[in-house]
Amino acid sequence: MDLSIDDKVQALREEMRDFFAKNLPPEFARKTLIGEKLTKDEHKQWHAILREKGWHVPLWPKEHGGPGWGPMERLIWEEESGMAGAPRLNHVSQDLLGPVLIEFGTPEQKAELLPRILSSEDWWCQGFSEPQAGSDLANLQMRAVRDGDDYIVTGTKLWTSYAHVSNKIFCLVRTSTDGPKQAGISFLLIDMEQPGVTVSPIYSLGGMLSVNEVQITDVRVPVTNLVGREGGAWDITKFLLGNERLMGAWIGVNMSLARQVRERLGRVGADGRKRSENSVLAQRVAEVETDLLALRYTTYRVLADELSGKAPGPEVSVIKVRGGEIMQALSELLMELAEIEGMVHPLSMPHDGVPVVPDELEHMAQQFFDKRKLTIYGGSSEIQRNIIARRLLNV
Amino acid sequence: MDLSIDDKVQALREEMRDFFAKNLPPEFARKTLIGEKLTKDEHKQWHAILREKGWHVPLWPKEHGGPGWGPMERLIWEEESGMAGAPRLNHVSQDLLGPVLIEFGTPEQKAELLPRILSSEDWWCQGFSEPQAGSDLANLQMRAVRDGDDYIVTGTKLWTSYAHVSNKIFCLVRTSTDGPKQAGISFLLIDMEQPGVTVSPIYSLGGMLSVNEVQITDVRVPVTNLVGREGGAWDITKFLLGNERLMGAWIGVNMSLARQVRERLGRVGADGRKRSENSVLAQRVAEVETDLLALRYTTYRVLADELSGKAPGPEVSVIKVRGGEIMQALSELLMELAEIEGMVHPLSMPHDGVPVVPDELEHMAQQFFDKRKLTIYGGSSEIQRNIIARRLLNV
Amino acid sequence: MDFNYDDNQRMLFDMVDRFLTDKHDLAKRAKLLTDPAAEAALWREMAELGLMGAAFPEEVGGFSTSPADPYVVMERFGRHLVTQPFLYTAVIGGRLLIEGLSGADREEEIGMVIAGERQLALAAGSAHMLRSAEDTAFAAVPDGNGWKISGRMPAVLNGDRADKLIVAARTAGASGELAGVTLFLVAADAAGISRRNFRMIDAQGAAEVVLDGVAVGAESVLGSVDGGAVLVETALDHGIAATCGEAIGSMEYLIEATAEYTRTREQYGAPLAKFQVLQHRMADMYIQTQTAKSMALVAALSLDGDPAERMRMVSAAKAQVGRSAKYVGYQAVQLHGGMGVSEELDIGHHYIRLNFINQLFGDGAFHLRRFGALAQAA
Amino acid sequence: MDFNYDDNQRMLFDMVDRFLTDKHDLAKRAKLLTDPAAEAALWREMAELGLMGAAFPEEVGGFSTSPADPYVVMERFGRHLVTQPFLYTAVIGGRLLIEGLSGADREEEIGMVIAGERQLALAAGSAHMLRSAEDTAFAAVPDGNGWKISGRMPAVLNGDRADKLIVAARTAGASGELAGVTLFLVAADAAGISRRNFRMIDAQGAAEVVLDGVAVGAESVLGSVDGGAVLVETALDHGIAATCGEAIGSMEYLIEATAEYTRTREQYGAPLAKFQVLQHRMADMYIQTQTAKSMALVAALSLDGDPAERMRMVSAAKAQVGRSAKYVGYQAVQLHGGMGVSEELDIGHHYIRLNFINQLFGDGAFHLRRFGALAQAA
Repeated sequence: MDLSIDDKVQALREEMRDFFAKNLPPEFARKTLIGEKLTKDEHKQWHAILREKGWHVPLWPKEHGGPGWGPMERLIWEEESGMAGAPRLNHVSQDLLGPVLIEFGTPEQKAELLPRILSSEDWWCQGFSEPQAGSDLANLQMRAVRDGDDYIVTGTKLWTSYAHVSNKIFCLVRTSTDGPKQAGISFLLIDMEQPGVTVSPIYSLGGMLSVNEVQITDVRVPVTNLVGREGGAWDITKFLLGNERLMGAWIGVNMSLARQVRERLGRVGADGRKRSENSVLAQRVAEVETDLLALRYTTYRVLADELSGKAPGPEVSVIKVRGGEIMQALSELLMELAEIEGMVHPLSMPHDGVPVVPDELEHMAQQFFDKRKLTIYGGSSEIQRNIIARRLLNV
Repeated sequence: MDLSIDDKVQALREEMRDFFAKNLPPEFARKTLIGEKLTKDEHKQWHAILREKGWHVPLWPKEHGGPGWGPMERLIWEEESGMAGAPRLNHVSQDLLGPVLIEFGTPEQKAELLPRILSSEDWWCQGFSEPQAGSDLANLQMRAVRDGDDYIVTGTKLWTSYAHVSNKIFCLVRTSTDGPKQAGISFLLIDMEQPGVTVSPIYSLGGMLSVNEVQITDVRVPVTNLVGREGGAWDITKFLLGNERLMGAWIGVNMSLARQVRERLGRVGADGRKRSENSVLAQRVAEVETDLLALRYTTYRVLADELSGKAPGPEVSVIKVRGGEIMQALSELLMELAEIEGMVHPLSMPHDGVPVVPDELEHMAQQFFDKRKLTIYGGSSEIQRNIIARRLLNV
Repeated sequence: MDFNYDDNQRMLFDMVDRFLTDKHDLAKRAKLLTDPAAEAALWREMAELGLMGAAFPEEVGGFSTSPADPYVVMERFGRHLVTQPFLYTAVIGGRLLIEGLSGADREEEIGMVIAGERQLALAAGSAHMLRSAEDTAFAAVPDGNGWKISGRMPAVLNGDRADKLIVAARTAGASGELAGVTLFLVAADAAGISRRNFRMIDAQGAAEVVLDGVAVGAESVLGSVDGGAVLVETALDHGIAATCGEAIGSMEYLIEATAEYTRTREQYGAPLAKFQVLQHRMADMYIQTQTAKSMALVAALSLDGDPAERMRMVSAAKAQVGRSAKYVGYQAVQLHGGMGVSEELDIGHHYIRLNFINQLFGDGAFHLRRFGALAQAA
Repeated sequence: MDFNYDDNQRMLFDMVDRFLTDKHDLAKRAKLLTDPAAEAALWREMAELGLMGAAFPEEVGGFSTSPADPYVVMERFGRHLVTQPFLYTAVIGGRLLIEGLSGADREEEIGMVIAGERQLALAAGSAHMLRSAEDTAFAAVPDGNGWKISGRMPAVLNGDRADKLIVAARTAGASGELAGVTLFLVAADAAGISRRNFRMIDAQGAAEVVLDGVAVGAESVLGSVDGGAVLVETALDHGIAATCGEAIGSMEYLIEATAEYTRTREQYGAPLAKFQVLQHRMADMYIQTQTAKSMALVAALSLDGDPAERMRMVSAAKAQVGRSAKYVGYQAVQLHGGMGVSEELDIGHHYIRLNFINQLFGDGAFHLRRFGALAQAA
């Protein structure tokens, strides 16, 4: 047993810290840390800065323009970029679709689409969930009917993040209703900038626009837009989800929130006393901090096991469940520590001079309520517990 | 809406307080409050004192020797006797079997058996659970096969409280295997002082003897010992359980524990400071106290509804679940407040002069661990939640 | 002992419920939030209905016969997700008028509230959630026969709509002391007052309120000079009991809505209601709600009794209700899945309001501390 | 980074596991509790196996190569529900000998422990659960070249079997101060010491220890005069890390046993394991255990690092493990139903020990306070 981190990895960590300190525009970090959204333009600026360094597609191998990092380096990146408040870039394109195309794409797809992600020209969103298929993808309804060299696609995707800023969407579609339900599902790339594709925003609690409904009606999609074979979406989906298995811990973001919580605990509260002297509050903070430490080391432990060749167990579900719960607890503490100033509605605030409440507090409540989704989406906490139990019980 | 208590009931409460103050031997109260068991002789002494007052069978109507109390008076009795530390007398005979015999017994059964309970000559125990039938009574195995004017009874009862101090047992037995499983179950009275009946103690956590296994092998029981009709146990059981529906709150005992907790919180702890200055601990205590207040008023609310003729809802399950949880929390607090002195094993303590730890602390840990059963027996917390959900969902 | 609404309360309940069923739903609520005129109209309608009178006993012109009557109103407000400031204007503001004024002044001021022609807001405290007045951000100094008040509060609840502010200002002693706080009834548009309006996360209105040497006369004092903090304590306890009612109404609605949703929504080939984990979650929502409800009713019924007992019961209720509200809201959202976190459904709005209520008037930790201190002293 | 046992630890693990599988079960454990001779014999066997050496590095005669080695031993002890005082004698006592002695003394004393011929007990603190030495109940006054020690502790863990006591006595300063506590290594049968033996609720032995002017020489001081409390702090951290291992072993066993029980026990016509509520309960037991285990391993691996970091990690682990242990134990009993609360099954005994561990060496509140203070200072 050994807690030390490889020298090379440690050096990379230092390099990242140094890079963020020198190159991350403070305004971008500020916005990211308090939960304000960056504009698409700002995202593109940051993309360009990262591209210069070669860190714009952190999950990609070198031959396709990525840094060629292993799992440990990626985890360090997750920690450091989260801690620094680096905006999470066009995540669906870079972390989800990119690796899928590299693994399953045709030479033509790779040649055409990867550069467009690298250049930030394409912004992809992911069309998985549907009104009648939330956690249970087997119930998928979006149809893709073969017609010559095209599919004709009709259906509705729900809870689609980033659809309002994306120009393309990859969808799970039903290409067959025969045989086992999963076998009829295919993975299809669809251009959103065409008639028949409608995006309607869904506002989440606190008025944040982060998800959408995407309606697709009689849209022709060339068969060449199929990734993998027809009916082969299941394996691709597993691969795609596997790629962010350890990301459910939200380690870096959680560490940055915890730092803010600890810092605010040290300040003077409404009753004129240092908040850290309130031992009930101090205990709650310490409890979440220790939870986060445990989560962080669980992530390292799973990763170390993985690197040493052990088959992954249900620990990934542990990480997903705890990562969401801890982020909810931290954002609640931040909101509570801000007392009444943390409870304002950011969309209603006057901006006519001196702000009513300090900038960094304006989004506290919105952030807290927005994070409510963490234990619901991407496989709810209930689903994760089913998975764990199935492994424990072999039922 | 009205919080006030009827003058007559309030007067009875005062009378009870006064009676306990004057007549309850302090040694009995001390033992009861710290969880030490009274001897059978001591129980009989207390029975005699209560009999003189006419309060020895609090649930019975006047014509059978009881005080003829209504539900509100009984609840007050529960509170006051619990608060005073009055030993709970031969509960199974008086509160469970007595009312059953009064409602369902033959004239002969009443004439023979009720006086023997009133005189404390008979101590009954209740044979419901079996090794393969815990929460699920339909799976009952104890057979009673008709042979002339007798049944021949064979089977095993488990978790039988008081069996080691009882001379009689009433059992649910299977008299038929035809038809629906519940229909073949009968309610039978069995003398334990005969060959074929074996009682084996089961020690619960912390070394307390409170339950037993009762094996019955080829024991002849006269058919006249049947209560109600053959196969009619289901209704009797429902009646019997209904009689203590509100007792699952353990209101009086919980109030007495809460008083002890609050009192100990005011003392000086191992670190030389008043424990109440430890705000984390103080908050835990206040939280259980408010939980208990809410439980108490929920009990009153259910009772008031009942008295006004409303059909009982799943609130009774709420009371059972919370009553057990609160008693566990209170006994844990008592144990923790006693620090290391609360963690000794009472059966191992030397009694050769000055006690190693103060008397009232010796049983703290044993009491805490013994109370672990509260959320398991008499319909586990899981069963209670099933019941609540069924009512909410009509599933 | 009786926990059923009496005849008056039953009538009040039916009246409010009928009105809200008729005039209020999620879509209308959303419209109100962007339309001050519609909000004002609805308020007048409610006043015409006689609603405000539920917060005032007959001797001051209302029709309340029990201190629990506002609980009944707010319980329905909670169920229907109403954002109208009955709480701030009639319950808390009204209580301060009842206790702080007398004679013709009282009659007039209360009359305005009952007529729906006056909105009130309590500007007490500093950055906390309207917990007490001891650390108020305002200070008043004598000025001739009157006073001059200065100070700033970042968020005065209902400060945006208030015609009059009840300002708690320190007139003696040090911050944190109960004595030395005086209440002033001040016109919201008085010279020297500036306000900037916004909404809290629960959609209810608020304003930053700045007083810069606002001159008020001696007649504007509510209650006695230096004796205002105790009045605030009483008024907030009335507010808390009513808000507990609101939370109970909201929680009972969430349980029904969640039961209904899980009965109809299918996943993996079965209605969600068939999954035992979700069944038990709903059972726990019910357990939490029922026990909190008992405590909330007791708090409402203790309002006109012994003050120490009132405070003890109100704090016990607030802590319980807050904890239960957070749990029930969280699970209602969780069981609704994606729909629960969308603004399109009312579920999420209830969740937000319940979390807001948990913080409002002091959170669980604050009230358990108050309860514990009273218990330890007893 | 590597969280797998290294080769040495793997051998140690196998050795302990084989021995215990062979020599220990619930029935044998019950017998040991009433048979001191059998207990002593088992202890000697364990020493002959070389077990004690796991707590001592090579340079003092042991074979430990990592500070986490005692964790490995205790993890197996936890799984097999062993009550033998490896923790008090070898881990805590041993650490105090390592740090508090030098030269031939150290060699001899440690040699006795490794040989299984010495049992140790730490008599520090007062009524708390061996949390620290600052408020020790003993005081020592200079007496010629030596000291005279007096005081009483109601329960010294392993005090019943100890041949030597390590007594923490105040020699300067006031109760609660870190400085001014001195450690003395005293023969348990020295004149002026009286003991009364009993067992704690977890079945492990203890004794009331009374010292009445016990005279000891200057050579009996461990470490420096007035500098003992810091040594105790270090030794207890080693003890905590090892105990966290014990808890993890116990919890992992409970999860396996509960899974097995629910797979076989039928109720309402189906194995308990088919009920989703129980499935999720087990999933939560697993979540709690896995996260606590990560923290426990980190604590064990931090023992020989920077003291502030060691304390931070040990406190984080203790708080986590205690909370998880209570949850896992509670649910294991609950899912075993009546059998869970019977002394006949090992489940309940694990539950008792896990609750004891939660209190031992300071409970979660104590360690979160220590963790928080270090975090706030950093």
